[in-house]
Amino acid sequence: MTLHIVNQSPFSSNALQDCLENFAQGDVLLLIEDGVYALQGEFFRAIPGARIYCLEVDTAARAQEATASAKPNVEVINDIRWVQLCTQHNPIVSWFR
Amino acid sequence: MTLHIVNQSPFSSNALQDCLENFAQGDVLLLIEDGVYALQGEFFRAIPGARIYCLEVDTAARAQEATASAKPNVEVINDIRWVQLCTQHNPIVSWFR
Amino acid sequence: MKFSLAVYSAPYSAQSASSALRFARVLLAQGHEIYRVFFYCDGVQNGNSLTAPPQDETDLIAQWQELQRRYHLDLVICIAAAQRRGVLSEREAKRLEKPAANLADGFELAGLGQLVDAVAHSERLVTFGG
Amino acid sequence: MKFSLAVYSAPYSAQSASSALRFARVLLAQGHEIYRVFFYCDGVQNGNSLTAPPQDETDLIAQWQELQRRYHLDLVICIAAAQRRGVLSEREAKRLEKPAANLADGFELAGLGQLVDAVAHSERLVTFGG
Amino acid sequence: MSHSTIALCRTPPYGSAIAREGLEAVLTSAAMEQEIDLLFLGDGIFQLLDHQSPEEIGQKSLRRNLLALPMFGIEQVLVCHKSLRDRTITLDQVQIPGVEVKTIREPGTLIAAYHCVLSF
Amino acid sequence: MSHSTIALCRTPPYGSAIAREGLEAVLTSAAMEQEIDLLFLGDGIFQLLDHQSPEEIGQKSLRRNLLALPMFGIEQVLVCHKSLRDRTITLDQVQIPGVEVKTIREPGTLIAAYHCVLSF
Repeated sequence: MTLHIVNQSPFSSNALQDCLENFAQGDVLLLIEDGVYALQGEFFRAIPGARIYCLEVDTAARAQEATASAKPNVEVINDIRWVQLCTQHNPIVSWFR
Repeated sequence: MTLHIVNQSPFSSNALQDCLENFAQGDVLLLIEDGVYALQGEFFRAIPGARIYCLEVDTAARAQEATASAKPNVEVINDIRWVQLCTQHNPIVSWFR
Repeated sequence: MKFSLAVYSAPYSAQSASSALRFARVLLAQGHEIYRVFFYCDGVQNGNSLTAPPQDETDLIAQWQELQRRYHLDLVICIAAAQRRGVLSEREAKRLEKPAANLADGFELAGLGQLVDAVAHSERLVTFGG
Repeated sequence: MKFSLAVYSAPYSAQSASSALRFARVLLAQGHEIYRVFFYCDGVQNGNSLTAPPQDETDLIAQWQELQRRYHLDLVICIAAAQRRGVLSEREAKRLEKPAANLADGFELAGLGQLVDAVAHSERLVTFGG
Repeated sequence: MSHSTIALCRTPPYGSAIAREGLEAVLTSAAMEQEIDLLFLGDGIFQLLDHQSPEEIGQKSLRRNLLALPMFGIEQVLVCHKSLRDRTITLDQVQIPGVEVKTIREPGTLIAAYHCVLSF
Repeated sequence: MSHSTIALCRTPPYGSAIAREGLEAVLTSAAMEQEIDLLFLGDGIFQLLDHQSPEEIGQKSLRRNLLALPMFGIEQVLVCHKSLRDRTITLDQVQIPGVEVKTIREPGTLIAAYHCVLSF
């Protein structure tokens, strides 16, 4: 099961959309950096039931904590969980453009 | 009348879409660099009648000459015309992200 | 007509750095004036003298220098952006106690005020980024 | 677990360069091994010793160096990407007849083969770009 | 309006340096007493949100630069109405003390009236 | 497939250096006799088009690097079906002599089967 990491805003870049088009059953999505702005929209309808994480420090930096906690299917994780996700999943695909 | 210059592919970046949302009557659009990939899609319906140019060297680099000549509302121009467009229009807005 | 250019992209990494150079050449060939080229953001790497592209690739830094000599262009690199990205003059290297300098001849470091001044004194500003 | 990182972004210009450093720190603190950090594309600027951020901003180069000393990290900068972007060792500067060198201590220049080798010898590869 | 300038702030904070470097250019312009207007649009809207806490990612709050605008004589910023709406952000989420936030519904017409446009 | 590698080529040629540097990494891998598969998707599709003429923008044709693939032992490339369709590009526009171009309809399932993914 793939861990997909997206670090671009879905309002500026097609990285998230490209990622979602390459999502397989059981894959996991992690939003980091400007990727957390995906919380401001409805981008996850294409992957119902998928586990979606966002990085705590990037969420806090961008004032997205309230938006994150309002999304029941999104879990805010710390850096240690980030590392754990990387050990628990393979391959790891970064969508950075 | 504004000259808008877009240098990003509309399939990867929202630059062209942002530009078109900021297009006023009489404005002109110039596609350069990866912006010429807009020729591969239907992106100009939002600005019917607008003058659209694409830069010859960038069009040739990207094998988009045939696509360009098939679009009746798009004119392929050389670098001298590029400079002329910049003298004939103001302000000049670059959409590069 | 009097133009200024703002260049935000590093050479090689993005095509827009080379588009800026091409545009500048055509401007000058058409008899227009370039008041200033202001290098900002990653554009400051256009003045990095240690750039060494393979011989069969374009050397943008050398081409800016050639254009500068021929037309006495004012090629200004933002000093704050350059410090953050490791482009230093001899003087800055000394002041910041760095072991070397890498600002290419023909370019000079100056503050953001030079961009503001270029805006005020030019009839056209064209920005190259991405 | 044995990780390698691929870093494609310049420090300061993109956050991903600093995310890579943070990720590396947490990896090591959690007892994992870093086989190699490979700096490619604009990521080669992470080894530019002339970078001089203001004192109240993070000095990523210094922090990579500190991590390197503490954990004996293998920090490899792609030599071809570095030449095109003006990051040179003493030896490369001499060979290319450039007036100075700016490769930071703790980093070494090597070929793309080191990325291929990292892929072959690591259980995980994480890429930082953008 | 023959030498009027507007800066388009289109990029989100922190992911790249351009939002910060754009604001620095704007503040420099204001410090030199050149009139400059600011239009936040696209992801630039995110620069305005309150409660940004970028300390843990090793950056300084960009909103602090915005709070300095009145000290530089900038007492009004323009915000694109559609960009707010697309991001489900309300006008009260993008207020800056001492600064009037004015929404713009036809940004293209507005931009066309300036002599010079900076883009960040 | 425990150490199998795939490179995702997602970026268009010329606008940035990453497409070129990605292909260089792939060719290096092949030269070192490490098995590597290539999947062109998104704007990476544009790398494959014939008749690219980048001389006037001071660059070398990226397609030339692709023509070298068979010499490095790469005799098959994968192309995302949806990416082609979205760009109204047909399969016959993305052929490489000596290389089989195979379209992929479920790229996610394909990617998940690899041990390592490079992204360019």
